[in-house]
Amino acid sequence: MNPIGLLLIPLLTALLILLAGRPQQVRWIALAGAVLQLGAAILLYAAYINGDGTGGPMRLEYRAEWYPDWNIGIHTGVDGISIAMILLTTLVVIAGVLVSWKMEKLPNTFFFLLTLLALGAYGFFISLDLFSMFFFLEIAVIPKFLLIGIWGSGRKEYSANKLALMLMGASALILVAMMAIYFTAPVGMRTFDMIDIVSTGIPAEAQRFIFPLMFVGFGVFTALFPFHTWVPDGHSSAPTAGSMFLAGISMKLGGYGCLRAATWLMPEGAREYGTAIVVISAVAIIYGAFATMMQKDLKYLNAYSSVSHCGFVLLGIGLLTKTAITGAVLQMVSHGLMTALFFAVIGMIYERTHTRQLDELGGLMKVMPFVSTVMFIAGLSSLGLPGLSGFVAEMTIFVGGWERVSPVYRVSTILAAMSIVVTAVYVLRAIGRTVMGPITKTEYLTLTDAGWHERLAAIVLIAGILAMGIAPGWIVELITPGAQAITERIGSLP
Amino acid sequence: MMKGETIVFYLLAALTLVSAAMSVGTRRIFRSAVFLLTSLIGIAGLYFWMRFEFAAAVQIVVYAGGIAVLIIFSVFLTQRAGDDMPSPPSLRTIAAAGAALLGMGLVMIQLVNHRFPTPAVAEVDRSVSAIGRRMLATGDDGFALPFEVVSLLLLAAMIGCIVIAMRTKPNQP
Amino acid sequence: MEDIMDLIYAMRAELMVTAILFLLLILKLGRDMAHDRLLSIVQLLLLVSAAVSFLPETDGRYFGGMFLTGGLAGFQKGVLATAVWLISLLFSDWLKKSAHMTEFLVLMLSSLVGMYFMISAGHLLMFYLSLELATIPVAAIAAFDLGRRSSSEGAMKLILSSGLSSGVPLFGISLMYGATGTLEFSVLSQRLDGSGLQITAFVFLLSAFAFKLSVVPYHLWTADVYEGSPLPVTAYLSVVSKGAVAFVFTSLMYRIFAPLQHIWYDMVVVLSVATMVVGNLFALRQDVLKRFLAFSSIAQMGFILVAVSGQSVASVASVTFFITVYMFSNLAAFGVAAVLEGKGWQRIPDLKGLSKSNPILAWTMALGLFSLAGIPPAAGFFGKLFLIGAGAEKGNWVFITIAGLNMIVSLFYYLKVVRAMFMDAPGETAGPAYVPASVRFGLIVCAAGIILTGVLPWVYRDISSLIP
Amino acid sequence: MPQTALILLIPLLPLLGFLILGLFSRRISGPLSSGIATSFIALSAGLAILLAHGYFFEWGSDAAGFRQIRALDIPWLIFDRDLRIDMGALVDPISVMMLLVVSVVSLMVHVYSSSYLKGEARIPVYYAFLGLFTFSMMGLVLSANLFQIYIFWELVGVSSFLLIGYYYQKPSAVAAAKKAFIVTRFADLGFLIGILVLGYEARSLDFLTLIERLTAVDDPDFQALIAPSFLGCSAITWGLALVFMGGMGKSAMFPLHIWLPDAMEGPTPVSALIHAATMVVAGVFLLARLFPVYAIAAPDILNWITGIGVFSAMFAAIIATTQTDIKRVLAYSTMSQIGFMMFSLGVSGQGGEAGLGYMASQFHLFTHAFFKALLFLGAGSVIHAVHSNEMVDMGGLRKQLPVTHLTFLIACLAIAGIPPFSGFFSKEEILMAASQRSPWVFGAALFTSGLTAFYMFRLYFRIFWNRPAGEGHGHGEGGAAMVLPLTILAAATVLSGFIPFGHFVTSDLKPLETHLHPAFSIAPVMIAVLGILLAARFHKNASDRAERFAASLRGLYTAAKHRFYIDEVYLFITRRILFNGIGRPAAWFDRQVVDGLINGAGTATLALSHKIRGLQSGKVQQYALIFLVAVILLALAAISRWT
Amino acid sequence: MMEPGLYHMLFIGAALFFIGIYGFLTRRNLITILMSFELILNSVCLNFIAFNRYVWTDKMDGLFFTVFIIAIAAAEAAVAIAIIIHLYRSHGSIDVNSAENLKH
Repeated sequence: MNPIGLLLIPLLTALLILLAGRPQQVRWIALAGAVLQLGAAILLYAAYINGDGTGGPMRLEYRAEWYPDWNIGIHTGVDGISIAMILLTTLVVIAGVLVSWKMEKLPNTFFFLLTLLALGAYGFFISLDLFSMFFFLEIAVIPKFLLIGIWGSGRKEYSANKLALMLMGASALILVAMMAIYFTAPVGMRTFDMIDIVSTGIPAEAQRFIFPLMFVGFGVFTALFPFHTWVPDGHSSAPTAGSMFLAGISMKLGGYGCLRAATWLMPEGAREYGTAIVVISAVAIIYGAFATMMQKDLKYLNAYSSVSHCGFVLLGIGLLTKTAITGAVLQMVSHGLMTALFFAVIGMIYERTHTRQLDELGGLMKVMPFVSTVMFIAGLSSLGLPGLSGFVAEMTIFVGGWERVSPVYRVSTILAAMSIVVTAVYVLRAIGRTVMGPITKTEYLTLTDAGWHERLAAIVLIAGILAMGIAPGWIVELITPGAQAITERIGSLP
Repeated sequence: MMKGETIVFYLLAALTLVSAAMSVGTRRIFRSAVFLLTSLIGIAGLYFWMRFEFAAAVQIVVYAGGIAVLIIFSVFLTQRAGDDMPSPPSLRTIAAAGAALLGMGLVMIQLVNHRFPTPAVAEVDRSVSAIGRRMLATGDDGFALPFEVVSLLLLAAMIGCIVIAMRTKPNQP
Repeated sequence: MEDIMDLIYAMRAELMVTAILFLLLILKLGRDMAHDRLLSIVQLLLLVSAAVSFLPETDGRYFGGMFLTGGLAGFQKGVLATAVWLISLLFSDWLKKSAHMTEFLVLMLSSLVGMYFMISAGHLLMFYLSLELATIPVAAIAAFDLGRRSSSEGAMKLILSSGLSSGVPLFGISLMYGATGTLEFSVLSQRLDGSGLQITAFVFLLSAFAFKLSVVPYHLWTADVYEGSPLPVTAYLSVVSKGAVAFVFTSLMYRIFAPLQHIWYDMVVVLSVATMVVGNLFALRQDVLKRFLAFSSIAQMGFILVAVSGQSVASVASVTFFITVYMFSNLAAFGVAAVLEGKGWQRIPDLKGLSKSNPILAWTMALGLFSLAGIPPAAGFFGKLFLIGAGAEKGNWVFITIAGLNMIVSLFYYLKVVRAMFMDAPGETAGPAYVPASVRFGLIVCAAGIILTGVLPWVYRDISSLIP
Repeated sequence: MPQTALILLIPLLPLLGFLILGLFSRRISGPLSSGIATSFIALSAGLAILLAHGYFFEWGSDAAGFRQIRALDIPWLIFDRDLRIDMGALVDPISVMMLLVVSVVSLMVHVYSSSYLKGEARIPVYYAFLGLFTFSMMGLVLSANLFQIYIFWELVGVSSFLLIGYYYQKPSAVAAAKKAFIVTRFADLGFLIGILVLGYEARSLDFLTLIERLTAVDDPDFQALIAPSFLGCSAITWGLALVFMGGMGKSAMFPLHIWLPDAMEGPTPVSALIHAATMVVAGVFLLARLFPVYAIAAPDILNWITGIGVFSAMFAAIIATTQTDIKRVLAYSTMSQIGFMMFSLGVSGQGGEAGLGYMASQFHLFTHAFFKALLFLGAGSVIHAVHSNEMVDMGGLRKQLPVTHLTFLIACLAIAGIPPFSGFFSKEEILMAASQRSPWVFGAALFTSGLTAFYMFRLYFRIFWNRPAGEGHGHGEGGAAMVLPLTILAAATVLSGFIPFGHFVTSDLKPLETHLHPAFSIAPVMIAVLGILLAARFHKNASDRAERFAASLRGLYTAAKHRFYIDEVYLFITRRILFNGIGRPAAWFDRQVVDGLINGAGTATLALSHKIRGLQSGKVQQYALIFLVAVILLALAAISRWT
Repeated sequence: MMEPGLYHMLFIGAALFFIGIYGFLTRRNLITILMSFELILNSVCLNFIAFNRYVWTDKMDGLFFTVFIIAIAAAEAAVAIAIIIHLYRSHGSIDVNSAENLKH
């Protein structure tokens, strides 16, 4: 199976949405598209398992010319890491569509943008060419901007602006890095094709300055401290599905890029800056967790927790051991699922109570047992309860971190591990304030529990969380070869 | 011993530069126009002095006879002659003078430092008929194409002038 | 006979446009034809002429080297013709209502011919004449909003500024002539040795391009003139005029002034940075749509200079490609602005809620702006990337990073417009605007151009195959 | 292997119950759910008894002693070639013994709850949580892998959270649940890091391999392992200390005990199961599981464990004498008893006679489970009858609640260490082990057991004797479902002391012959009797003797009543330091400084844009001037650079 | 004094150019600005003729350039004057300061 096939489904879905007239049709089209995407992703997974590659971890490669003058090609292929990310994306897409089922404001445009965002993500994950990767990365930016700005709440324009500008600023760094990779190669060898770049290699001198550009560029997408401030504002202003996509998909683009375009391509750079990344991420993890503790708005709370959780992704990448990188990818998948779930729940609560303030909520368990239970599950996954996805990911990173013997790494790992306590504090605080305790307002007594589409959305995500949490073997097995290919390039570590 | 030719040159040079300076310096617009005219004529004289009679003739006919007169007419049209013009802001004057002097210095230094080759070849035929032939030639050193371009430009300018300067009722948006 | 046919083919673009121009004059003199029909005829003929311009062509040298042709020149003329055709479509409403439509078209077309000659110029005299031919008629039509005071102010500023901007380079040309003894580009190139006089002459000459391209600090006329002029003139200035000069400038810098490359590289870098930064900073504050587009186009020119600094085949190719994209993108924005001006909306706050009252217009405008901002899948993304790529070849990463960062600032103000259209509530006067069929067609062409030129690689491949 | 299926079924049955009740919680009525859950757990308990019987008497031992059987090995999460979590079941004496305890007590609690909670809402949810807890606890004791035990450790914690917070509308219950989870979570952080250290040093997470590698005294690498590396201790020592920290959290050792008294907010049967009999002894179990490593690789840690155990035991006992909430008294008593188990392990050595403390600790764990569960269930009956936890609302209930009274008395005698009740036997062994090790420990233990007798009988007299608090309020016994578990547990309390425990559970898996030393027993029993008499004097009848006595100890009494202000210290640390000192500044810093800088970049750009607006003055001649100056300057710069 | 030659002519040319520039920058009347502009063009013409006369005598490039410049000057002056007159009609003044509404 050619991975490009995966792009056709969202593309067709988007076109159909544009052509369709009535909102009722649109949401069914979007849902059908999303389900087909899941089907295609599963087929791709199967094809990957059975397929063989031309050496290296990549399989199902496909190449075509695009801009031959610049040596820009369409080069797609997948390894286990991409498959994992694609599977994550499909689940979040389905849940996002379902959560937005009752969208009343401009539903056609809304679902169109959602589909476009998904398209960008798929394209990004299957790209083996820096240029097309960048292309798809950027495609996903504007839908985010519009989703927040049009359907958002609160200071939506400010947030939309900030998000778009910071992400585009990050893209500018990526762009420069990309160009630098291209032009530091000798004439005739210049290419954006990552497989070719890997085989030729980038001069170590050049990596010294390209790596930080690339890493910081993608890092901003995944909330690299101190460029994470778009995360709380963006997530809190976005509509429910928007937040889910942002946290569940968009932030993963960054992590994946850090791994694929920075670490894989520039092992020497990664070695050089690994320690700095680890220290910054460890600080960000604990700092983000403490900042989360003080949040009063549920969405801000979850957004800040994303800063902390995505710190684990960067930490895992910076540690550069196979286990830690596997953990980083696991953490991406896990965080994508659970934070999407969390945002979905927050959306359900907000839709009913019209508030997200912890102080104003309380005792929802009584009126919305389903929603509350889902919130419990999301929270427990967030605090790394075994049996749910977060545990598997975090533990893998810790074990991988401990493999680095130097005290810097050990202290950073311990620092990161300390966040599990702080996480417990804020998760329980949020849950305790919203679903537990006495009901704060009498009008809450008449609220209804989740509808079928909301239930389905939650179940899809929870299924993912459980599938990863209860039986992590298959996904670890999926990811490890990719992680190994990256660490093999890095070589032995001090 | 100064040759007569040299004296004529210096007279022409003085005429040109002084009237040019007066033209940009005087507060009376009509005088300004007249000084411009004399300066243009001085330049025509310089052309004559360099034995570029055709250029001198064109200068007199088109410039002095056409453009300068056009300008003088428009002065009449827009200004009561004899009125003093307001003086420019002094800061701008100083800045402009400074910039002009700086530029002058720059250009002159570059010109003086440059070693121009001495002409090796004999001068070409500069008779009017030769000029005319060149003007309409299409091959090497022919200027037929520029000639056509300029004619198109003149046509366009004419059309533009007519539309703009034609008195219209201001009812267009 | 063979020769004549050859010449006619080589000059087909110029001849076609001149023919249209004279046809218009004759029709005007003859009988009073309805504007409607006349405009339709012109639109059709322009389309034909654009198509004809795109026909393949071999390198040729005519009129003793004054007129050069080549595949790239043909393509560039085709782009300009397409732009003028689109202008005639998008502004058909304005044109039809104008009392002087014929004259307007004649002047615009004569300016277009000037640009054609400029592209094909092989001689400084031809260059100068065509530059004037391209400029003076535009100054005239800038004053065509006869009843509007700012129109004449804009025209005055344009004619005076362009007077100076032709006088100074002219002086440079005279010095260049003195220093090299030739006016023919091919010979000139061989005689460049970087002496002080040549540098002086070159810098003086450079100012002509810098002025036309609105490179900071030669750009100051731009916004005032854009704002004052009638919208089609603004569109013309911003797309066709800039495009033509950019074509010529890039080619000249790449080919003719290559021997001075070490000298002008730094200049171009400094000017480019200044242009991007100042253009962006000014654009940030603008409220008036035309003025906003003026500053945004200034910033765009800064990016063109990035590519120029690369001085390679890729520079020429990427600039040509970018201008093609830029034409579609900018005209999409101008086309929407024209429709809105018909409702009296000229300021960005007037656009509030446009996505609700006129969704198609809002999306077209947004597409154009995204393309200008360089966001995929709009072709502007590819355009900007290739520009930056062409400049990056020199390995001046600080410069490239500055260019990259300026993309963010520019995004800020493009998004400001998008925000007004999509996120703000409509104002009181909001309501659907009337979009004439030809405008709609023009906008569709622009939108299609914006999407397809980038995603399909053929345009760029064609261009780069045309560069010797 | 039929045993594998058997072993698997024991934890999976409660899990099945959890899944069924959890998924269909709103479709199932309360009684039905209790029926389902009870039958599952009954089956499970039956199987556990079967297993215990089989293991201890049929197939579990060979000539060398009991075998440690790895019954199951499922690769679950592979970090690395060496470090991997393979889910397994490790069957050995302690796990079988724990399975038995957990399943039996859980069954009792299930049965008891069906009556105790009658009429409450969300009964299916309650049983689901109980099922989840039972499953997790069984998983914990069966764990064959250090990481696996951590997994179930966490699951146990969350079940505890859910059950404490069962009355979720009560803010105090929510707070208690949170506190329990967070405090133990903090301890688990240490546990986790300890796992990382031990796993890294041993290159394995599997218990058997890990223990083997870390106790291989003959291996040359072993010396390197125990060589001091960080702050004067070896990595192993650090790892073991951190693992013990996890145990301290779960087992409520000072200073991580503060959650346990608050956890009494949960339903009383839950307290009986989780916070008395099973979960809280997980720390003791963990220590026992890794005991060879402690004893061989880091004996110095054992001294610390002894110290903490003794201190906690005494500290809790002192507080228990002053509390008036009966469940809190029981909670502190639990803490105190676990302290006994802890220091018993601390004074133990590995193997043979030296392992007496180990055996004693496990024995006490076993007996304590029954009599403490019994105490809680009895307290539950009392509370059920008077609708209050406070002593002042009770008194003279012995007629009203005859069965409860009797069983409660048996339990009190057991915990006080009066022969022939089970507590006597196990505590005897502990004191014996302590006396062999250090007179100080022995003395403190003796004192504490005296206190134990005192506060337990204080409780007993205040509830069942003394002056009745009110007339006719409350009802009698709670019905057969409540009486039956009391009776069964009372029977267990009486009988379990006679089990020759040393034959089954020892540190080296070989039988250890223990003997009763009547002479040695005299002192402890006398002290216990003294405590009982003192309690009887103060509390049997209404009088102000107790108050007067307390007044004479004013400072100490007040401090003890306020639990020595440990809660306040924690409150200070969390509120002032964590929230106000770190959290708030972090949130502020992020919004104001980090975000401020990024916004500031935008604002500065806009400001700059305003600053330079004068450049565009509208004056065409100024434009021309700038144009000209630019040309000249550019030319000058280029010339000066290049000629 | 020297024999007048190339440099004399070039000096006059440059001087005229910068006098023109000075006038262009300082005069406030639009028509006088235009006059200064004519001076600029004339200086260029003088340069061309001088170079043609003293340095590059083999061809007539300078002469032709001059002729074409004069033609352009005529066209440009015509359009400029038309615009100025139009401006005079709409603004009632030909002071350059009267048309400064478009700015910033």
